[in-house]
Amino acid sequence: MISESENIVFNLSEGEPRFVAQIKELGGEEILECIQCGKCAAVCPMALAGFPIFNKKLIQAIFLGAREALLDDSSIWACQSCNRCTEICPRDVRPFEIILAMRRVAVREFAVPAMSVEGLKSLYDVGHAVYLKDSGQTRQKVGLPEKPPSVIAFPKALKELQAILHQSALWEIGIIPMEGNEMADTCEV
Amino acid sequence: MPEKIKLAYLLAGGCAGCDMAVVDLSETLLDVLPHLDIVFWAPTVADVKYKDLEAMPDKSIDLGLVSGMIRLAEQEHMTRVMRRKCKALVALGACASLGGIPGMANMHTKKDIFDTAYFDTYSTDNPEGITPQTKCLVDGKYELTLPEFYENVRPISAVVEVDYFTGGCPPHHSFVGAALMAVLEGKLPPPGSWLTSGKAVCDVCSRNPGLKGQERELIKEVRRVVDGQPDQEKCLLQEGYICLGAVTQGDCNAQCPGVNIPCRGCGGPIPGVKDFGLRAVSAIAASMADEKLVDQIDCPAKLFYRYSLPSSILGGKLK
Amino acid sequence: MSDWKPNIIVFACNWCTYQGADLAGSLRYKYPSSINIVRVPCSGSIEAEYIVEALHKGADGVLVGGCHPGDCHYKEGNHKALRRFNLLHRLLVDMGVEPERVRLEWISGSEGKRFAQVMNEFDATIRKLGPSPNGRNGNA
Amino acid sequence: MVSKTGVYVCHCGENIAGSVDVAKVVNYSTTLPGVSVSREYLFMCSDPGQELIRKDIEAGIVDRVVVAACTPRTHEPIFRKALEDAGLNQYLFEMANIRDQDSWAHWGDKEGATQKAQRLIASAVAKANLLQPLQQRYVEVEKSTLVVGAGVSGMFAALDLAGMGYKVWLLDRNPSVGGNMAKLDKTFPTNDCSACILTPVMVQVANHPNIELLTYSEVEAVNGSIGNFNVTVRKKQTYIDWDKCTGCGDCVTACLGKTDNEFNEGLDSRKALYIAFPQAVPKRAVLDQDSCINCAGSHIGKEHKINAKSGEPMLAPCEKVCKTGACDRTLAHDSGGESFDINVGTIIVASGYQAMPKEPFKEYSPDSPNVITCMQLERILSATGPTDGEFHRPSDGQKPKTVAFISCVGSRDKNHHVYCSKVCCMYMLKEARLIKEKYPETEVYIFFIDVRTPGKDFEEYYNYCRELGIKIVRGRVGAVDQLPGDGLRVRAYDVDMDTPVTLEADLVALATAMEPSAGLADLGRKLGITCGSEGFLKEVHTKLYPVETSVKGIYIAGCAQGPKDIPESVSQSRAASSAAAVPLTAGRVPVEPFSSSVDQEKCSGCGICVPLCPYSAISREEIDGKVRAGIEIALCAGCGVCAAACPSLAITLQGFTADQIFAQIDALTSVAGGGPID
Amino acid sequence: MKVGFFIGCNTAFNRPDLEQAVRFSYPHLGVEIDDLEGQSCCPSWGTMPSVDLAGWSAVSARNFCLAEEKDLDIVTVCGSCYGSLAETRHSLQKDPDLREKVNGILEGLGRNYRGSANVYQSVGYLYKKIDIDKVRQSLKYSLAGLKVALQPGCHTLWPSKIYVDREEDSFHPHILKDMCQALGADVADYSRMTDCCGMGGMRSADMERSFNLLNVKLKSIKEEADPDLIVTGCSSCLIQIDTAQGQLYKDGKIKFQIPVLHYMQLLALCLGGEPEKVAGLAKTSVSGVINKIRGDSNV
Repeated sequence: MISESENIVFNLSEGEPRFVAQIKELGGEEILECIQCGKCAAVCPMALAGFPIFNKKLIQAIFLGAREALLDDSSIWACQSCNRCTEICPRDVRPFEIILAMRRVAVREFAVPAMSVEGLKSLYDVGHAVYLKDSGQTRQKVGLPEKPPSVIAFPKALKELQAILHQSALWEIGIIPMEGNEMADTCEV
Repeated sequence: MPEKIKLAYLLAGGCAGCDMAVVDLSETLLDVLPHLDIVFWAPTVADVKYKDLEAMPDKSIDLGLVSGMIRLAEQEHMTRVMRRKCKALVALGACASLGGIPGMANMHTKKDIFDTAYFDTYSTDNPEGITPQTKCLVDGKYELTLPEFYENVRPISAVVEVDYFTGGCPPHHSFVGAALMAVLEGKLPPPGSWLTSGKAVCDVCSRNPGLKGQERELIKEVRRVVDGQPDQEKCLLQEGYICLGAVTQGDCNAQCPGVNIPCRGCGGPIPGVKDFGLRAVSAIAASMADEKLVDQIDCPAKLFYRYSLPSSILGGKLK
Repeated sequence: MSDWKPNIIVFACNWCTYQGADLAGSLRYKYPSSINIVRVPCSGSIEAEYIVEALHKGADGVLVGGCHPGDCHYKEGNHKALRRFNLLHRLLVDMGVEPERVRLEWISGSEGKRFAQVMNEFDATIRKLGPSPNGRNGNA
Repeated sequence: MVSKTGVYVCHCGENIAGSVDVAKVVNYSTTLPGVSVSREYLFMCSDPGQELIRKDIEAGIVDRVVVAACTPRTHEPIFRKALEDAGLNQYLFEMANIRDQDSWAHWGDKEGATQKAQRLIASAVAKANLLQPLQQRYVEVEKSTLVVGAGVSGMFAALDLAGMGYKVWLLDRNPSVGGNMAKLDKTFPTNDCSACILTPVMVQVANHPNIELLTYSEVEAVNGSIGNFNVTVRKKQTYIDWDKCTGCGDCVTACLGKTDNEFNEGLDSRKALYIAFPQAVPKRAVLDQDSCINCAGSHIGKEHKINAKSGEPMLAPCEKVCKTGACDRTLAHDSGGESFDINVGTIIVASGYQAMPKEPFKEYSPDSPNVITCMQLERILSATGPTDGEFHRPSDGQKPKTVAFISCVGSRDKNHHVYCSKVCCMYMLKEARLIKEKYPETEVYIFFIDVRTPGKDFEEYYNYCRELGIKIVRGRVGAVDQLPGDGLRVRAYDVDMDTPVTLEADLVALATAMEPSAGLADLGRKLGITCGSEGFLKEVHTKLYPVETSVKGIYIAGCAQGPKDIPESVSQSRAASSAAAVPLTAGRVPVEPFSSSVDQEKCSGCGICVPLCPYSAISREEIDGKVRAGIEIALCAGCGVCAAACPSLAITLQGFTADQIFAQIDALTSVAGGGPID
Repeated sequence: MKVGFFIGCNTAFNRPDLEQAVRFSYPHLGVEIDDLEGQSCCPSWGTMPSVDLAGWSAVSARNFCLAEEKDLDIVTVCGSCYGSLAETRHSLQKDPDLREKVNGILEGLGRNYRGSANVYQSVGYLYKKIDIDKVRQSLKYSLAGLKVALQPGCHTLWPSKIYVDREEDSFHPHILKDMCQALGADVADYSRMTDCCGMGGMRSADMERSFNLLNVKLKSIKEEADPDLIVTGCSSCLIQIDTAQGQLYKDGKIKFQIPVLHYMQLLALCLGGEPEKVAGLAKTSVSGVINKIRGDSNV
């Protein structure tokens, strides 16, 4: 099914029948409009860089219910979100949204690369997905204050952000430790 | 001419304008009076008490006229008594037939009305918050009663079976006379009918473009009388003054349009029409030259139901 | 109230909306069975009385369906319908009728899918509003 | 009089019975007021089904008929005929649509569908109880037809009808007949030369005594109905007297104004004064005012300037060379052309299609001159085209070494047209084949989504193309990049190889969608027929009435109805001509008696109805000194706008009276969850 | 004119010289900068967008609220921030249920998303809101004699319908081109201008594949345009092209390194900004280019 997987033959009868419905619920509403024309794949950076799964193939694999195989592969996290597929899709499938939906499935299954968990954790802890510890020096070097005027410099704002995250699906899923969320302790990644 | 017929007249919840219209018959009254034996006319003209009417045998009166609408329990009671005593009962005028101007109160709840009347107006001084009650004890021993104030205004047909309807606010005296003559001469249509010509105001209106050999056109703008002086010659509706003459019975001889006032519908709907206001909508909206114009008609409910809100299909504002 | 089903009357012009309803059926688009169609030649033939009578007799919602502006089989009947509808709608709102209960839609004979969509939407709206207060289920 | 209404419930096989409890519905029907009998049958429209109705009528059990089945739009006539046959007025009939609007729409909700069927039947019965007999009317049919569009479809339709002896007006907005087919080089699957097979047909229509050509003309307005359509035609201004013009072309040669040549899809230019194309019929010159430069200061409708030296009038070059006097710029020409009315009994719309331009497809670098549409390529390949049939690419006139075709450009595309344009696969193969046969060294690639070749001899054609070495890649092209120089890089994803692919091409041809020709919706509006969601004209029924429209007497043919190839267009045009000939041959056609009438006793003469009638059927009448409305039945189309507006309830629309509708409302609201409510 | 400056993680912590470039050049062109104190991550694609739509939109909406409360629009130099913010804005506009849900979340914070603030990318904002002649006239130095190749960045282009400052033809963008020409640069076309640089999720997931993807693009730039400088419209592209070239060079995959700057940095330089502040953190050698700009007193 997926070139890097061990199973060469995909048994169609093992497909997960509710998979398409789940993807639709998680934001991939237009998936059934896809006719597998391949236009998105022609310009997809993931396809061009040689990742085994990318928009067109992901959609077909979802059609066939290849849930496990998809969860075993981390290509979707290499998507650049460039949205060129969404721009050119003749069926308005918005393939990038399908990738996001698949990521949301993966997050719920904890099938997430460490890098991405770190990003989430960093978002929760400091309010920025990307944060470099020694950035203060860099900033001073170009004549800027140590901290940018963001959540970094305003602890109250960080609390606000965390309050939002507490009300998001991130809390229920518990993929990262969050203040007051017991679930996360038992689900250490 | 038949021999004398017995006549009773009840003013229910109206303003006595209809009574005046009968009195205004003037000379015609002279023709009619000799044939009438007025046994009851309360509370306005004759010194007869309600109990006197109650005491009369059922169906002993040939003709009963009721003007005004039903708002109080007393009015309902007396209307029912009239029905029992009279062989034929006529709803006289817009209030009795359709609910009339007082019927516009159906846009408001009883509570709203009491609040306005007994609390909210500047001139009201009511620190104890007294409102009319059906019973009250004076000095702790005298029990007084007042008729109940109903939630809604109703035409008399809502409480009794009415044999004949007439419109008008008030009915034009000549028309009242003609109606009485018709009764006297026994030239009556089947019960339930309107004792009217059945034709619209336009039929008798000198402004009707058709009478001048002109075609009616779609209405191109909406105007209000306060905005200017209508051209005496031209059809008011055509000029954009929302005249309800086309939808209203014209036993008035088109008096209002004759003095530059658009018809407001007191004559009542053409017989057979289910609902005056809706017919007005069906007819007039379609005649607008474009769909935006209808938005310029102010408060359609109060315009189209000025005289007939209680007898509309919905009966009044849904509360 | 869970077993309550709305009763909705749709006055559909013969040339567009009625055809659209036929098409929705033949393409097997689903919509609730609360929708009852009365066929009329043209939306311009729909009297204000029809709509209010339906509400009065117990319909929980009334929809008028005509051809798209410019597409009327009788040239401009739908414009007449629109004028009548606009004024009636204002009148009904003044009279306390919930504005969502009465709706006008242009649905062409080729819009089977849209017919079903509009009906689904309208049914959902009416369900949200609950039984009509001025009809058979109410107190008037 | 109490009516005796019979209710006949159809199973429609499983179509109704699968979702509606028919037995329950039949039982319920007998409880309705006025119903004398209720029966069910497997197929009520079949002869035995109709026989049930006829027998009941003949036995006197029934004097009103309600059939609960499918839609009256297709089946009402069948049942009316049954009533008529049994001696009952055919308008004492009403249908309850419990299939299209019930069982099909509520499949799986048997309880809901059954209850709804009961409501719909109650509604139909309530109306039926109040029905009155009506008399059918007939109109005489004008024995002529207007064919709109003179492409291959329109021409064949015209020839057929003319051959039957009917007068045909053949109208086209272009100066010449021929349509899109005249632009094609060869035609699949036989590779006939398009001009070779089309030109004789063009000549035939021009010479046929029963056909009158109305080229360079447009339909301005259509009034009336089947049998008597009154069509206002506007002949656009040609500025050349066509009675005098011989089509010699001298003026064209002399003309100095230039603009894009639409016949060559903008690949080259034509003169302001032009003849549409060399084989044009009629071969007449047209002056396109927009690109005329008014040589020698010679403006249309103005006297010539006088040469100060010679004292002679200064003629424009076109006037100088015209030997017949057809070109006279001093005449006052009405720029709007000339309008006139024609009367016809039937109309055929064969207004064709247009190929989408390349501009909307930005991802394919339409700014490059070497990215062209397949229609443009058709002109490049054609011997009458801008390159005289030499295979040159537009940017530099070099012969392309590598050509890439891209399929489904604008088709199967929700941003443009969701439908499949049906002919692109074949025309791409054809163009590829023409290139490959003539220039075998050229590399030709076709990028497809799916190859669709469902036609007679089409698959063989496809196989042959593959044998020629045309390379077929399954995968929609995602981008065309412009390379330095005039080259192009085509980027696709080869679905079968499971890999992205690129191709450096000299020429890229886009198989752009066939779309409704410009102004089709407007034309439809004038005719009163609707366009489907895809923008093409809509037939009454895809399978049974494929050439009929919702307006009786107007038929459609060819690509006005949807994408088609030439064989299919011609077949359909000949079907349309046959359908259009039926009323002409019958000489008279029945029309529904659903018109409005005025009760002048009730009329108050307010005149509200008069301006509302779109057909001017209502007029003022004077009766005993009073004004009253009167309706001219022949003009009334039965829309009911007047009846709905009449303040005095004096106007009634037969067949849809207010009493009948109120009865329906009553029935629909008093039957709730399956039974009458208390 | 005043605008909220959305800095973004990469700019704040990795390339603050770019932040300085904005802080220097915007006021020079009459645009006052508001810091939107307390702004957070946009949030970037790999975080909340990959978890759920409502949470993503709520974080994003909070950032918009900071601007709305001051009646400002937002400007960002980062393509990812621009894309993430614009996408949620689009969703919140067209989906009232989502908006209700998001406002439900924000209610507890005493905030309410109204939808009045727009988001612009830094170059697009100047293009749409500032007269291009004003830019020309404000220059202290020009790029005359410099040949540049452009990297507008995917997120400034697609999906075009969600952006207020979108290109007319997103496959052949011209905003960055026009803006560079306004600085006097000679803009050289190359066929892979709209190709992805390989930054973002791909670089995190597999750096080698990410760099190889960039390599294809770099070769197209070198062979077809051979510019003195690459100009980006996006901070992520800036970081990727700036840092990856060193690695690719070290690995022997390329034989050249082309200086890279974000457009805002170039603009700041042309307006007289101090090179150490506004372009002091470049990995590729930009000193030659800067000397050329500042050396010629050709304005």
